[in-house]
Amino acid sequence: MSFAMDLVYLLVFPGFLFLSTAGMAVQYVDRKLYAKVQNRVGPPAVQPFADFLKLLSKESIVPEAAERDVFVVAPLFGLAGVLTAILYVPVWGAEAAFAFQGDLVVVLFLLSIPSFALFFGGWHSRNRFSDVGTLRTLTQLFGYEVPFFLACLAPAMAAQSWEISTVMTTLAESPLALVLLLPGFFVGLLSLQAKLERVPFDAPEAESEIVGGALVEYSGRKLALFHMTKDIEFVVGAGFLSALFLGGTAPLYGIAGPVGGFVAFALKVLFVVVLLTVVKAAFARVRIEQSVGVFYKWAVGIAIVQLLIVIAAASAGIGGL
Amino acid sequence: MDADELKAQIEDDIGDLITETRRGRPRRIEVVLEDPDRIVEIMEYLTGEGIKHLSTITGRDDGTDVELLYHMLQYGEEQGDGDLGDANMVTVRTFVPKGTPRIDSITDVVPGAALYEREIIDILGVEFEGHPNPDQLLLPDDWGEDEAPPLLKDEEPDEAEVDD
Amino acid sequence: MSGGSDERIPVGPQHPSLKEPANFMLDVDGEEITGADLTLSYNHRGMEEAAQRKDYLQNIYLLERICGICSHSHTTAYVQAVEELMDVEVPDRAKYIRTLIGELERLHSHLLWLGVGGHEMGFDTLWHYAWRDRELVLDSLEELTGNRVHYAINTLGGVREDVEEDQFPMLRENLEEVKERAAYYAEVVPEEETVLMRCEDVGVISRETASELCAVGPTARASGVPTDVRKEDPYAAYDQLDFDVITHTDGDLLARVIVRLEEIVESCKIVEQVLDDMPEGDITGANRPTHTLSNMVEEGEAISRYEAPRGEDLHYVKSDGTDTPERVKVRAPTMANWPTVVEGLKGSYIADTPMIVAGIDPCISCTARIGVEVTGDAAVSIDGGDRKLSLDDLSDYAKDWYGQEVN
Amino acid sequence: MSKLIDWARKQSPWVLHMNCGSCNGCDIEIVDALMPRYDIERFGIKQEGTPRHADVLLCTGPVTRQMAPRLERIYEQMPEPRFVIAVGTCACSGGVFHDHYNCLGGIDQVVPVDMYIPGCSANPEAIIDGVVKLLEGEPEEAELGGTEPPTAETEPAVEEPTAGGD
Repeated sequence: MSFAMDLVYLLVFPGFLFLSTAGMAVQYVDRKLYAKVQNRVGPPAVQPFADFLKLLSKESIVPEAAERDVFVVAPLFGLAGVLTAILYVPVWGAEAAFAFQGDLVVVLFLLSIPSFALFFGGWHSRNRFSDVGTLRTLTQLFGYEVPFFLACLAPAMAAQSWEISTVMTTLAESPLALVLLLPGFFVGLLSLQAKLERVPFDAPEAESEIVGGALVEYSGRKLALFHMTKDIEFVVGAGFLSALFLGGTAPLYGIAGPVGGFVAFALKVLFVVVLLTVVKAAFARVRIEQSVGVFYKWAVGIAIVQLLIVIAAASAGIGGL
Repeated sequence: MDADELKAQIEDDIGDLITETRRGRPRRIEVVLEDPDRIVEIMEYLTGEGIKHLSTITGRDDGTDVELLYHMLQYGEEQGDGDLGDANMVTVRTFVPKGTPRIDSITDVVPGAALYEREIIDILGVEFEGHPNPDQLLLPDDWGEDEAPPLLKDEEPDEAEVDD
Repeated sequence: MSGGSDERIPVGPQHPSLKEPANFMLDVDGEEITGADLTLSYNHRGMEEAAQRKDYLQNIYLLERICGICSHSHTTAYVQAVEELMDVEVPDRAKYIRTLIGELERLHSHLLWLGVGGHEMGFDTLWHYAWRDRELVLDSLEELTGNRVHYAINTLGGVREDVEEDQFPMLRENLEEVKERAAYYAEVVPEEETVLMRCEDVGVISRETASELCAVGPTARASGVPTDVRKEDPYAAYDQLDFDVITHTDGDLLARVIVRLEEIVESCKIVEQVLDDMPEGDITGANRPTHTLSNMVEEGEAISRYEAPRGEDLHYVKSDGTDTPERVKVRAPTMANWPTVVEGLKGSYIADTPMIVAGIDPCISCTARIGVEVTGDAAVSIDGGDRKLSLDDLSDYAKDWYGQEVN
Repeated sequence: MSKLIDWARKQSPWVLHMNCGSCNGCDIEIVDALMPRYDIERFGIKQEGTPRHADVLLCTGPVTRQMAPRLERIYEQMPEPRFVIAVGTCACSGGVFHDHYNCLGGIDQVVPVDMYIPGCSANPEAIIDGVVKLLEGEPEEAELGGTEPPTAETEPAVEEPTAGGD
């Protein structure tokens, strides 16, 4: 019986089916809001689905110079990583689909797999543009990974647990703790924006500079998979941050059960998406060494300060820690 | 310093170098340089007088030799900021025999001339002595050596149909 | 120009950030660019050679197609040169109409550049905003001349279409909107943090270098060289208008942004003055049927200068008395500004190359139009797989290079 | 199923713009179509940087000799099904540059063209009309001269996209 439930978790609810539709919805919200900020009309709601379907029907070319097997496997590799990550994030109730002590670190690792998939795919497509794109992806990865881990360490320390579900429930009880964790949330947002390679940190696929970055040689089905991975990564990343820093499904799952929990989760993910889209519209692209500079100078500093705040709060016993 | 004073000053300073000076429209002075090899000399004189801005070099093949026109401008800042009223244009005209189309490059006196000279190299085949990097600027890569430099007249435009 | 470095990197021509094909060769020593060179043959259509086969009237149509952004500049400069050889008196009203269209063209060109500059920096919102306001200027131009791009308003001896009084309210309204938007940009853009990161003291050109390399237009004015043909050698109606020449001193990319923004406001003032005191009178001085105008050109030569949006645009026309010119030489402003790009690239980051190139607002269609006579069909050679990197491919190269340096 | 695929292809045509020696009048009008006033993204049209991602190749300019080989290479890199649209009179027939030595005179001298959009700088409405008509499946009208010029009564294609609107 529980095997069937696990299969449902994996394939239907928080898994593939739900995530792909959520990914397309998030892409629609992102592009529509971005267009509205630039007072354009923006794409119809059906657009992400049409793009995905069209790409599936296109001829997908494997350049003969490219390493055939890695080139083909890379997109699947990325998608798999992201899909499993959602299972540890509580989507409806207090408990995630699978929860164990230390699943926070597992999700952090799973969330960086798509960047590696992009790297392998781009590096093996033997194209000059994608070579540079992939190396920049890695350069930026080293930039934002350290502050991201530090920022996620703070709530874990505050709740003295490595399990996302318990971190979420304990922090949800004391709003003061969530306020204390705001700097960490800011660093988390910054790192998510860089992980998804969106403006102002989209040097790796700067359209006007290196054409398409790592995805230059991809087309057809494989390109569709990459785009879907990125959309799903956006949903999972936003869910993960809201679970740690905004109390995830906290307030409503008690009152209205699983449906309420899911509504709270969806609202918070939407809030994170809107926040990141406004950031995307408001800034220019910074150079690759500047973006790494921003992370090492600013983000790491704020994350360390955040850790100090948590330690001070814990020792002083305020904020229910 | 209006155009007449400038014309008078040029005549008595470098009278030996030039054959005649003409005054067309207001602020236009034309100077004909008789010996092309002294182009650098006249350029040094002109830049000394504050006529530093080279607008462009016009090349034309008039059958026997290639006529080069250096359009120089008296720059505004010599007359102080804002007062730009009388920037005079001095055009230096000189002729280079088509047999040996060779003239000194003025890039060390007027660095801005580099691209204009390369343009003339491409289209008229004139060789500029001492040009820092005279490679092809405007012609397509596959422009064969055998194809004549562009605007030279001796090459009759054969099949390119000339419309009415 | 090529420095002593070991590496020569070709960049372009199929480069997305430059809407037009230009090819740069960068000499790279690690992160620093030590030398740069360019070839422009990709956009070379053989204008001048063709101009010698068409009569004076047809040439107006041809020279207008040199560049899609500053088409009015080229036709006005060309027509003014030919009018010098025709001893025809251009009536005041025609001069005012030419000035009006010229300044509207400067407005839409500067707004276009502001947008493209934003796009280069990845600041797409600025791109959309600037181009949305530019539509207002294009509406005004379409109202006056019937076309958004090539206006075809000039003819030998005057203009082809008159403007009516009842068009002015719409023009003034659009102008008010553009002026207000320009003031908003002038206040916001130079303060925005990421814009500063990408523009402040990047591609700096000192005043001496600018005047030494004969730079023109906003590029020269941003480095402190007060050159503006409208003041130095007034043509059309500029001697009866008052406006000031905007200069700046830093000579970096930010200065070029600020100079162009203030010039937008200045152009709005000029257009208002033109609308206020537009004189009455007919619109062409040559009272002869248009097709006979080409034969009125006497033998001789003439040079005319015009302040195009990107700088001084020079036309030289030599006529031999027949109805077709013997030589037409066009030197577009971008050709004069290429050396400053090369100078600006030296010693700057590789990743800044697209911005520095966009800094002079290059119009590649203007620069590459030299005439060539083909006698045989040369073999078409496709350039092979040499190391053609895109502009920002190089910063990765720099990373490896630094790697070796450190350990 | 194929009806759904057709709908998807019509709904999201990704466009690559290539300048083959044009005076950049048409190029700017193409970019104008992206801007707030016309905003072709509402038809699902997105501008792409690489030929691999693109379905429709928008070419402008009379193909100078130097650009011809590159145009061919870019065309070959595009995955099937691909379309080529010649934007502006120069791209259709070489326009004012037709007799120039260095211009091959029109995109169809180098690659097969599916839709011609005339106009000396074709304005954004004509470009949108051309792209949408091509995707509505009327390529058979695309002999030289293309569809009839966008006269006043053929109002620019703003009608609701086929499947449920936004």
